[in-house]
Amino acid sequence: MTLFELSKSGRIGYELPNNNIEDFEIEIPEHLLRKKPPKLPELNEVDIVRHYTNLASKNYSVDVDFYPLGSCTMKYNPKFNEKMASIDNFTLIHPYQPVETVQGSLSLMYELKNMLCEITGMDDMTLQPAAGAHGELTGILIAKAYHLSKGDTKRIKAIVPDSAHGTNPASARMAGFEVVEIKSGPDGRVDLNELEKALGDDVAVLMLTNPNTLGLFEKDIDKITEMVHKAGALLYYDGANLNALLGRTRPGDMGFDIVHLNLHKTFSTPHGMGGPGSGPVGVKKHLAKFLPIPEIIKDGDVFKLNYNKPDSIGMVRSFYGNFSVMVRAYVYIKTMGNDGLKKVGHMAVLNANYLRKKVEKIMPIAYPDICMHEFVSTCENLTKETGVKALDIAKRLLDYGVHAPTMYFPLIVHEDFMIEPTETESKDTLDNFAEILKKIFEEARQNPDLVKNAPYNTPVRRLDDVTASRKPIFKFNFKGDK
Amino acid sequence: MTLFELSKSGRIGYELPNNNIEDFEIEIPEHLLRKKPPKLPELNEVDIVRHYTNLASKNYSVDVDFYPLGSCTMKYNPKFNEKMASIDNFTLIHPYQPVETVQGSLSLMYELKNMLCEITGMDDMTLQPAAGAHGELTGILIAKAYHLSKGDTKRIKAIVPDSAHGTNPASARMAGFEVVEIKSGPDGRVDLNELEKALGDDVAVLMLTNPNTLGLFEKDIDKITEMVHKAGALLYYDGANLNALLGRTRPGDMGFDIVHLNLHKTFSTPHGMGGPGSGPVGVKKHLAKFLPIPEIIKDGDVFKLNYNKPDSIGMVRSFYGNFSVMVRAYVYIKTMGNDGLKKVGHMAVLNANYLRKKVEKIMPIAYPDICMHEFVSTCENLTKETGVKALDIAKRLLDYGVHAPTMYFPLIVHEDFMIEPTETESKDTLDNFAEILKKIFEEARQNPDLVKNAPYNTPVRRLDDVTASRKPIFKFNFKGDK
Amino acid sequence: MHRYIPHTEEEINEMLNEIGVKSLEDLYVGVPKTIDNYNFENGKDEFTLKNEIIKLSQKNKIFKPENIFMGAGIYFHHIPTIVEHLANNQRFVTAYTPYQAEVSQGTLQALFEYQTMMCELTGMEVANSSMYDGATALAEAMLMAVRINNRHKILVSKAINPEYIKVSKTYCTPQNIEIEEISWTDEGTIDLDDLKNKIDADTSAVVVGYPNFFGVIEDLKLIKENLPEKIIFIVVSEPISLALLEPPKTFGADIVVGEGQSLGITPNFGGPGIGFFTTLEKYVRKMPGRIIGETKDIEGKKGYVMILQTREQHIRRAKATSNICSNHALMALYNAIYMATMGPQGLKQVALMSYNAAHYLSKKLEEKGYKRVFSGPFLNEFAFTVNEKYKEKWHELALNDFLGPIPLEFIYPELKNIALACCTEVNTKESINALLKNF
Amino acid sequence: MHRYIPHTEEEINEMLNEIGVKSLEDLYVGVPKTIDNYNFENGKDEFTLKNEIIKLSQKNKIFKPENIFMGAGIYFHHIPTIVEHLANNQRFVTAYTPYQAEVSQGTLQALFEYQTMMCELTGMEVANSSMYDGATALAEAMLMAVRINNRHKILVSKAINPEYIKVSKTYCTPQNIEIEEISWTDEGTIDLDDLKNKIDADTSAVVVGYPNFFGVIEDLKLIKENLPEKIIFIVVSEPISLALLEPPKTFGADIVVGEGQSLGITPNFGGPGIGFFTTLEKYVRKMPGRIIGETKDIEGKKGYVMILQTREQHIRRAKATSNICSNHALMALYNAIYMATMGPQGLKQVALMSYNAAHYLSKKLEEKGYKRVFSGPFLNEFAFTVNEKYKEKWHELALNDFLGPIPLEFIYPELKNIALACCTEVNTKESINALLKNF
Ligand SMILES: Cc1ncc(COP(=O)(O)O)c(C=O)c1O
Ligand SMILES: Cc1ncc(COP(=O)(O)O)c(C=O)c1O
Repeated sequence: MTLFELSKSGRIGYELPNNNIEDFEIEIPEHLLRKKPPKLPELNEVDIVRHYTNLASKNYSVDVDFYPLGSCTMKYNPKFNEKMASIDNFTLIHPYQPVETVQGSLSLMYELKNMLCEITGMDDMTLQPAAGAHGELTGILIAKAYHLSKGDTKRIKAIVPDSAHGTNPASARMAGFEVVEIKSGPDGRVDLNELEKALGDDVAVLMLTNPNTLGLFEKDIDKITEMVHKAGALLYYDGANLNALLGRTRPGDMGFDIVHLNLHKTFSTPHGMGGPGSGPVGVKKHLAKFLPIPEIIKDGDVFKLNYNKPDSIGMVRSFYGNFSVMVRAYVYIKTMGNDGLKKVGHMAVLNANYLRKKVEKIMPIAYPDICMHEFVSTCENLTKETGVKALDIAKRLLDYGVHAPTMYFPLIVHEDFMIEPTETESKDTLDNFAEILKKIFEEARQNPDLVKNAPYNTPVRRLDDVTASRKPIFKFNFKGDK
Repeated sequence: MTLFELSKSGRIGYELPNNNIEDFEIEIPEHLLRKKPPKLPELNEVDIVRHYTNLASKNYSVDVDFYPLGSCTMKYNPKFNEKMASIDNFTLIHPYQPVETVQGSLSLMYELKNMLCEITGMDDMTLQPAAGAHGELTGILIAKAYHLSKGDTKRIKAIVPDSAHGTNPASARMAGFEVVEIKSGPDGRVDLNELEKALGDDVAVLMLTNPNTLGLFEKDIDKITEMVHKAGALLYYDGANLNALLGRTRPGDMGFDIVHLNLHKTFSTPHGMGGPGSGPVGVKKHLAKFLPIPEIIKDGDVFKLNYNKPDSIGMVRSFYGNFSVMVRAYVYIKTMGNDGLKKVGHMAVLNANYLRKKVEKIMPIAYPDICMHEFVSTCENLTKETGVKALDIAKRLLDYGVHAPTMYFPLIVHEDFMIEPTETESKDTLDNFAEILKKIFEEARQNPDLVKNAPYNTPVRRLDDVTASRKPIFKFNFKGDK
Repeated sequence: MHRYIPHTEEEINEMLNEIGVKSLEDLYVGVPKTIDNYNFENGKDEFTLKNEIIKLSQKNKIFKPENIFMGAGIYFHHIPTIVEHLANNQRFVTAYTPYQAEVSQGTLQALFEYQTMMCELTGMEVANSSMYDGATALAEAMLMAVRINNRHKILVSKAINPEYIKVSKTYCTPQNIEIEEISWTDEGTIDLDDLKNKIDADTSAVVVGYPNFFGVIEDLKLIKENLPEKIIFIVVSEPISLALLEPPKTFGADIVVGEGQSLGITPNFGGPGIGFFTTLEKYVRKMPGRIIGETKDIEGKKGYVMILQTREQHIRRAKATSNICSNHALMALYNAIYMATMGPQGLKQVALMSYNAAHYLSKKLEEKGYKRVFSGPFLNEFAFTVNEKYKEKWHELALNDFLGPIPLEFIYPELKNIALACCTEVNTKESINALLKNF
Repeated sequence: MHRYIPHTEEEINEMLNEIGVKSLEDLYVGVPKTIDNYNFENGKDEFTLKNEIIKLSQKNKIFKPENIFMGAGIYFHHIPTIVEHLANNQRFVTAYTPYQAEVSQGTLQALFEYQTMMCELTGMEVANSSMYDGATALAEAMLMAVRINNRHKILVSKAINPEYIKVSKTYCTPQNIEIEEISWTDEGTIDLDDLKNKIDADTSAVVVGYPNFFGVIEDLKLIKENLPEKIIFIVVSEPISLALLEPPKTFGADIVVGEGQSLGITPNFGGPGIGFFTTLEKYVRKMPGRIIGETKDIEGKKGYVMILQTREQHIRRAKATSNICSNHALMALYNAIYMATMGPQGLKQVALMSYNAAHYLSKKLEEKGYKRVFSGPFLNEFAFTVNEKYKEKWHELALNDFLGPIPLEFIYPELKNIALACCTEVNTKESINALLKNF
């Protein structure tokens, strides 16, 4: 049932304080005054509590079980971070408060920025972007500003490998670039010849994810850096997969000029059903002046906001970013520390390789190589043999109580699963997942329809998303509405 | 899976601070030092989070849906109360702190006590008892002390109606009384003749629940009071059903000498899977000196604990009672206030009578009279007709997503349901419950086995509690244990 | 051993064995080792860290809600306890984007209900399930307008939130979309003459606030009457005010966007809040962001899924309507629970109480000789003249536990000696009187 | 209309109609109307009340955990965040006693696991799923002893928590069970001669602390050796100490009870904590309180139910083993989550750190000339002599943010100029040194 069906005219769920102020005449022109109240539901507190308690139970989440969604780094979200982020002295702060009353927040952001610079090997950073894609846009705008600042107006292209996440080309496009997609080599990595062909004095930036979305490290990164820089372009690092490199190497050390991070991946802040996240952008020294305003600076012992950056690309969102998300990431980094973060990277890679070995016995790995934090496998053979597709297997996994991996991405592999276990999962969990997968493959061979009609044990059976998009229903249809 | 099966040797879920203190030699005699560590589970934080998240999902609760458990007053437990009760300044207080550092707690308790006195019409009160039964014991000990203080040693009996809750006779017994059970009259109320017969100079107290466990008001209460007092005995009020009388009358006004309350019923504090509750005991002036120590007194503007009560029955538990539960009840009373509490009583009675009318169409009401906050119905006819018992219907209710009412209590009705909707449930909820009940009765007639084998949609199917008690398994059986 | 990482030494060895390598090092073939240690401390335990972080947080100062008279885009309203209580359910919080709809009905239904309520408030036909904030929602609205009519100039009332204009410029400039600002009148409303002058054949959209940044209620009817056909009418609104104001749809708005923080979200030092985005069905395929739609499962049971994903970056890549991927779904849940709790009456009462409080403050200030800067009708925010010293006074006020009206010079350097006051339902007569003692 | 009461006027009328009465008044046939109004205020909204209650709470003073040196039955240990986080799940909190086992497996399994862990800690064979507190657990243990051997005298070490003795007397006296106290020796342990003297044919049980109220570790082996057969050996223990101490079962304890607050529960001004109760299988039918057992459903799937209910009041009524009905189940959940989080190593580390801190404090006090009162081995609490002024000093310490060792005179009027100090793992060397400056 929806809130709207539960609603009963006259029921209330709130009570407001009495401000002891008389009613003033409403001096708003009649035609601007609302005639029909919005059809918000009218509910008692208990109705609302039950509605959302029951909705929550219909959700799979990291706190329920394994969530091996490749590229999303669904690691455990520590509750301690949640608790710290909910401290009143953090949440009840207006962004325009006098600067002397927000030193706690500014200090935290300043320190977080520095720690993230250290982790990425970059020189300066903005915390303003609200998500990974937002960080990409910010980073690419910086690249654009950089070239324009040198009077170089002909660099209208951004190169993106075909294995890249969709946000990469989309962000480059939003920044006004023409997107050049280059084909990956047979080893799943950047094909240096293709890159060479694409590079030229009209190229502003190469956007790279390293390890890439196949979970493979770009071994030729030094060469790539050299080529890109030689061509006068900048190298952009999509940090979605940074987890793999913690404690080993840093984008800055590999020669990247611009980096975005996903605090909601690598730094354990929860995904919140799809957000809010936080997508800080780090740059090398020569690009620092292009970072968004305001920047947080330390003046003696005092933290300040500096809006005076004439070369800045401007603001990419209001205020300073998703502060509450930053608190979580800050607490996480402090909790893990130098020793812990190193361990994170190593165990993430260990887990992925271990699971790769297990999955390999069930279906082929798209690029059978030692992987980093994730790997991509494909059930194409099974599909040909039985008609059972990756989607069907995904749905059947739900029946067994685990979340499905990412599917149909990267686009260069067919009927694929992108599997990222993260470091917070135990060997038992991985073993169990492989067992289930194996069982489903057996089912697919013995009784393909069983798998094709999955799921069975979920709050709803398989949903019709084709009709949903063809004849879209965008909102609740109140009786009496046409 | 249990925690113990999830456990992996060497895994940890904690980290402790460093207190910078050197290791001292353990000066405990060798034979008193533990040899084998306790087999507590060894888990990572995420394991624990998932374990309890999934366990919680297997629980029905007030926040999930309707919980018409008669005699238990399963009303909505406001979240605001929870929030207030969790304020650090309430929870992080040691009971032995200097009294000047606990004025907040003492002041709250003092005010709560006064409000409860006002609600019950009593003169003084203790907040020390931890639950209803604990309050009963306290109250009955006060009755005992009262008689003994008058040198009256022959009052060795406590009278309890046969409709009483099991705790009544059990508490009386614990206080050293001989329990005399009197049969209810044909109208489900105290039979004055039976009472007359039982009364005598060996009777210390009559324990009464009013409205009684059939949801019926003891209309002859004035007469009863007179008889009991005339016989030199005291009148004890089991406050489990006080909800019904809010805004209408008070046990004190009816002549009761001693009252216990269940803050976890009438005053909305959650039941916590069976506790903690709180069972304050109020008395009339002449009994105040027998109340447990310490009492909270106000001396000018300062609140103090007074242990100097020579006639007190002593302490019934350590410290001052379940303070966190008191905070919730305090916040509830403040939230409802005079106007709100009156409404609570009225709507509780309205709901019960409305649902009674609906249920009446499905099965007989044991004592078909206007009821107070609850009523008792019986499916005895259906059982005779189909073999389907109250228990079966209860289990089938679970399949339809509502909790079963109390069953097989009071003992004087067979195959019965004691149904208490409380005031926080809406007409829709009651209508829906009646619909479901009707459907189950139809099912029972058409396909009794369907109902007898219920439930089907619950985390487990019907459990074998007979074997469980016959061959009890008290704890997890670790491999290697015998 | 770490409480967030389960691996025992024994397991690590077993796993390396299974992989067929000798050491963790062997997993890094071709990956340069460029760091040994980060230059920060090792990890800390909860107890120690908690002390540190609480100490840090105490370097912030929080104000009693009744003593806060600052709005300017972020508002202190009363948030019923159940909003955070329910939204903090970790089965919402630790879920990802609902890619597997069958195990995400909680997320999907909650967002579908959110969309419905945003449509009800704005009067519009479609809402997406969130944007990052009000500013990026507006920027995306502009890009959408350009997609619709393929013109490249946007006229923006200068009286909307200046941060929104800044962000819009960051988004639009790289795509060669020109943003031109329209000045305000003495009433604090958009200057219609200026607007008419600037409209030309390449004008894609016109943006106004409702109420605008100064709290003034623009006459959307009048503005719309002055817009040639095909121009996309974008309204930036504040959702609580829509409980009192006629929805923009009535006046022909094409896109209504804004910041949803006031609907049950704490200020959070500016983020996360949420951007809401609503429009007309005919434009839906040009719309950015995720949309949840109703559908059925194979047994005919109602359910919800993400729809029209072909607009989105993971499918459309460079041709997507936007690059947005992660959005602010959890904040939409806060909004939804807040709206469900307040209902139509509650929301209206909030708006009215805020109105009354602001008008009481304004009246009292006028009695003391302070002047309102704009004469147009206002809801719960208004600008008034202050003297030169107010900028310092404002800091003093903070020492005295008041978050006073903000000196507008911080935001519009050209607006000297003007402060913007804000009241909500939590300001009382007493707190207003106490504030007034400082004026 | 009220946010906790759903009825609209219209519904009330519909419902009265269905019942067949005209007014609410008609539902109160025969129920006297004796009040019109309670003499307190009408209800208040959340915002107003929250302010009031926070203000009230601030009349309490909380201390930094590291500055707390008071135990005496209630302890400040570090509580990992997940304990409260998980136990506050409202699907636990708002559930009742698991009468419908099929929809209460969360409760039942959690309690079954709790029982298992309490058995592990104490070494005993059965644990119930909770009592109100340590004191009532002991009182019930005495009643149980009497049920077992039908004798009527209980000998109690005077060195156990005095509140427990008081409560036990309240419980036992009405049943004509005599409680006699056994004095302590200079070591702070039970006086075996006194004990032996007092044991007679009507002695039902002997009760000792392990560690006792003064923190001294009694030699259970020695005591047991002095107990004639049939006497029930009751040990009152502190669960965290059992991570370090040999479980009482080893020494022949028949019943082990105590307060479980130290296992993950905040002090709560003394309540709720939880009483734990463990014994041997052979006595289980004499045991009070609820017990959860493992079983199977009709499909053979493992599950949990309440067992041996025929001992309980709702079935046995006057003949029940106890009147206890509601218990402290939710606190058992706190205990369980805490133990699951700490594990065997963590719990031991807590005990050791507490040991070290207390011994450090004791050593330093001795260096300053203070004397320990008892010479027996202690764990994390110890009594030491103070001067006359300490009672006032203790209040001063509170002003200086220290909750100092408690003057024992408050508890044992006969123990003048003695204080009881307590350390846990959260006291640091720095905080101890800071405390010492006051001595
Ligand atoms: C490789 C990669 N890049 C970028 C993104 C976009 O990040 P966000 O969703 O935070 O905008 C993602 C998200 O899944 C990703 O996997
Ligand atoms: C009528 C009645 N009396 C007493 C009690 C005992 O209360 P408690 O469970 O709090 O001990 C109950 C509990 O169900 C009850 O219903």
